[in-house]
Amino acid sequence: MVITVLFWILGVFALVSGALVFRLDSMARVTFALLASFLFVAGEVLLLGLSYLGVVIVLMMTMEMVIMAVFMVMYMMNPAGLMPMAMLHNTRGAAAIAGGLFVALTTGIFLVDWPQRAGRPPAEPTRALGEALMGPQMLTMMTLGLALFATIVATVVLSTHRGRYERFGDDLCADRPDDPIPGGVGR
Amino acid sequence: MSLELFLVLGAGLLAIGLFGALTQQSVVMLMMGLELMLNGVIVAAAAFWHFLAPATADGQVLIVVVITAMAVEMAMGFAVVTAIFRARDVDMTDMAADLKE
Amino acid sequence: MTEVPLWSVLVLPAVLAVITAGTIAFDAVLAARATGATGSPSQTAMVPLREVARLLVAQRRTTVAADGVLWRTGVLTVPIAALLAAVVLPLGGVAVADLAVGVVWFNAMEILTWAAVWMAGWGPNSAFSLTGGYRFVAQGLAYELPHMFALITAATAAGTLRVGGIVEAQSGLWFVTWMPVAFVVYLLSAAAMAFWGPFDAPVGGDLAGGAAAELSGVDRLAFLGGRRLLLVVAAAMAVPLFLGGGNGPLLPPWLWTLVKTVAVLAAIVWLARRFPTVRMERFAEFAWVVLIPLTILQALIVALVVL
Amino acid sequence: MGVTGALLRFAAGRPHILLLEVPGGTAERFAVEAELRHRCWPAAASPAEADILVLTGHIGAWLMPLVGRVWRQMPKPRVFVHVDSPSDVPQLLDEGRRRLATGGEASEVLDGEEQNSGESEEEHHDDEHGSDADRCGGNHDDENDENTDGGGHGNGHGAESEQSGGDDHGAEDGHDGGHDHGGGHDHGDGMEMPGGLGMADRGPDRDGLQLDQLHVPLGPLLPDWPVGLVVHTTLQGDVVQQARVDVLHEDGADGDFWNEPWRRAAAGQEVSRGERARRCVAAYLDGLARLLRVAGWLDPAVGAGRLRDEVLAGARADQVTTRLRRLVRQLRRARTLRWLTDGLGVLPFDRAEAAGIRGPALNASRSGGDVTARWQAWLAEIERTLPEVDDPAVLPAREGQAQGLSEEDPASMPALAVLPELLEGAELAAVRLIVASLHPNITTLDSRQVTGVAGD
Repeated sequence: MVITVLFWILGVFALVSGALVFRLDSMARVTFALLASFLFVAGEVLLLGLSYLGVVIVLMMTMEMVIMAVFMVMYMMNPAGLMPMAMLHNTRGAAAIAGGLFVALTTGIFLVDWPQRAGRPPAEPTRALGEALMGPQMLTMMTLGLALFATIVATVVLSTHRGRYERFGDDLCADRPDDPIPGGVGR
Repeated sequence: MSLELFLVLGAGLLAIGLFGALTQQSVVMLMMGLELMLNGVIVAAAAFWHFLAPATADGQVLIVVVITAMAVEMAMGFAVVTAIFRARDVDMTDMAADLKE
Repeated sequence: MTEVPLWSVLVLPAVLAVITAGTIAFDAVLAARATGATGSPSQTAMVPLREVARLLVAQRRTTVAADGVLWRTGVLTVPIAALLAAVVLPLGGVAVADLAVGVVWFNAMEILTWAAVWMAGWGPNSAFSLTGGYRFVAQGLAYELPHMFALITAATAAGTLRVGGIVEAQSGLWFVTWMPVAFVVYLLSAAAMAFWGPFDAPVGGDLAGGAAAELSGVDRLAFLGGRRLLLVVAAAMAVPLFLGGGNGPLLPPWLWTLVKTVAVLAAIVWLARRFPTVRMERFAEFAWVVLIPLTILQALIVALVVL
Repeated sequence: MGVTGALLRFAAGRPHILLLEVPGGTAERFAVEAELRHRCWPAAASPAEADILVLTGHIGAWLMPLVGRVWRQMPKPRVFVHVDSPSDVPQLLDEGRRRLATGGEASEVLDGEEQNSGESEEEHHDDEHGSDADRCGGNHDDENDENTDGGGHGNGHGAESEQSGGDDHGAEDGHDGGHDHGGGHDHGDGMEMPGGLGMADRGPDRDGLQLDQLHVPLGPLLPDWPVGLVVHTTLQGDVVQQARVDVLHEDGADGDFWNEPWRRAAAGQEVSRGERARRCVAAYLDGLARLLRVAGWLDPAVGAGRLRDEVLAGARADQVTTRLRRLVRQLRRARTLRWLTDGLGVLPFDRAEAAGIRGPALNASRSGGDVTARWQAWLAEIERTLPEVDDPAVLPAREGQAQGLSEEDPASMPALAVLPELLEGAELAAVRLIVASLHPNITTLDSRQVTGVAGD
């Protein structure tokens, strides 16, 4: 009973704050509306008995959205939403597509004859997850992790305009890097 | 509380995210739409795990992959936006399209 | 682990409030010692109460074009996050909620303050305040990874994410003895997450109070009180993670936990006054170039020992 | 009311003091600082934190509105105390506490000012951006007006700052046009924003991105900031892209505290060498105390302030030497402080010489020229001068004239000339440290000597 009530509250809030992401003017509020949506979904995940993943969603998404807020304020027009403005295109078509998708999915959800529940949740779902990730698929996961990490590093490198030649001189011989703001170690 | 309800919630988040991703002009807002769509995927994956196959960890693994994908997507997205912004001083998809030239 | 008695829900905030007041009073004693003034003990004990009274009667300010929603949300989130993080703290074997993923829970709640401080800095629409908020984000990015590795080290050694389980794993040897790097890094990050000195740049005097520059009245009470609460919770968490929780001779476990918590807190508060404010432009590089490799190495050694 | 009254009385036992010094208030500031130390009353960093606003120095017609703004940013209950003479301090503070305990002031001179400038007493206008826009709207080239604008925010609160990080990329058009110095206002020329706020311009940042700029003035009513200095900064994030220095100079201010012995000697009075040495040691200790407070290291800052007061009060050398040497040793050994101030605000030797900088700051530019070198040069100077404080020999009158201010603080005037170039590219925290390390002693300056001087 309590769980059902919680499901409805969290679900409605998740949808509302998700919709607010595209309704609010202030970019700061937009970012934190998205964060709120993630936090409510994390609540739903916790309801489903996945404590580790629920908490990790809270952790990851808070960090991610705070960093996102920085970029939103840096790059976006009208970060504080003081100047009402619309930056949309193709609203009608998008609404039709998104609405259509939702109707189709919902119809599908209620028409499909879902199979019966197979098995019971393990006593420690977190351990089961760890064993799944680091058990038989360990090499796959490690390769995937490294590949994703390399992707992040590569894109970040591509987007900076200062490389080691700017920092250490053309012959890379400078003792200390020439940075606009020197760091604390001198590398 | 049933599988169908969770899936409808996931579908709702997915649809809102899709709407945002399609309408927003700004690259950063487009990323927000994508994140919201992935948010829906998380709900669906958790529901599938709980209601259909709790004995295996496949649903959980999917969520982990989705969270990682979000982090990577964000890092790449911001890097790309920074590069575009530096090069052309725009942050809008419409304007970025001109870059094709 | 013992069943959770209902009284612990009420006792936890009370105990935390008393320790927090003690922290403020202790800090006031240290400040008075530096000035050479001889404040009477009763006056010093009054300091936290006077501060609370002062902020309760003061008017709440607002500023032009402030983002009230985010501002108040940020301000309130600080104490709430601190309290939520505290629910996994075991007091002599009893925690309000000894979650199976206690360590991750603690970490996640503490990260909520990133958002909270940024919002509190953004809200009032003031340059100094916003700079304070950004400083905390930079600080978070610097301290968080070494901090996570320190947590992971303790969890790896115990083979569980449950805080109670980590305490049980230390019934013999305290973790601090064979993972000193992780312990020191944890103490650093405890001060950093509560933006306590020397990591107090986000509310630094050079920014006229930074993220707290525009706060007055009840808002200031919630924000700065929450910050001190966070410091207490972070220091208290060092006890089950590295100092053996309630393990110790003679005294009952709950008393041991309290004694150790107070000792860790006193050390942090005392050390904070021994150093000038550390700026993130310097510390971030140190954290990433020195602390992260060190903590990874520590985690690796611990993992090898456990295997 | 009973409960509130009791709470007010209880809370007034430890009020937070916002101590601001304007030209002519140095001796009074020391008296207040000593009294605060004695009573263990904490200093407030911002008006929002303060219960009592203590102002030392001469407030003229020009400063009054700025003080009024700080006053209106303070939450009620609030009390304003103006200190005229060092001996009144304990009595004035007691009086201030008593008024605070009974609910503070509803209004006084400062609130009256409020009505004159047409600002409502509404909480929502505490920062008065709206009225700024009205007042400064049309006349951008009016120095005086602009400075008024700057100073008011200069205490760093509310500030024009608005929506830092930035307003709007869309606003680039129609901006930037009419300003002759790349700074000035952010009040848009045509576009009105809600709350009367202007929008940010944009400019390239150090990473080659076009980002928003804000114009934030620092000073003159900012704690731990050189008296009377106003630095108009153009900020991107917390990085200063441009800085312009102004000096607050108001008619009627008394002669400066620091060069008093020289002035008296020049006027033919008998002044001992020891008295001169005391002023020197005290000046460097005061500079150290300010630098340490800005650096967030309060305990040694308090120690330096105590020693400064004792030296000025006439303590014999042997009474303070031990503690002074201990402080100097503690700072010399402070590796963290060195780590934090190394490489900030580097002033190369030839530049320092060309600008006419002398004394410790010039010596410092021989050994690195950064903030660290400058505070270490102060330490050396303190150690060198300390033995002279008991020298009873009479200072010759012509030395007073010849050396005047220069002996006591040679860096002050040329320091203003080099300040903008040192500040550009620095972050706010570094800006505060650089300014504190240059210790510009502005009140002694003749207003004609500085370019871009504003005021009357």
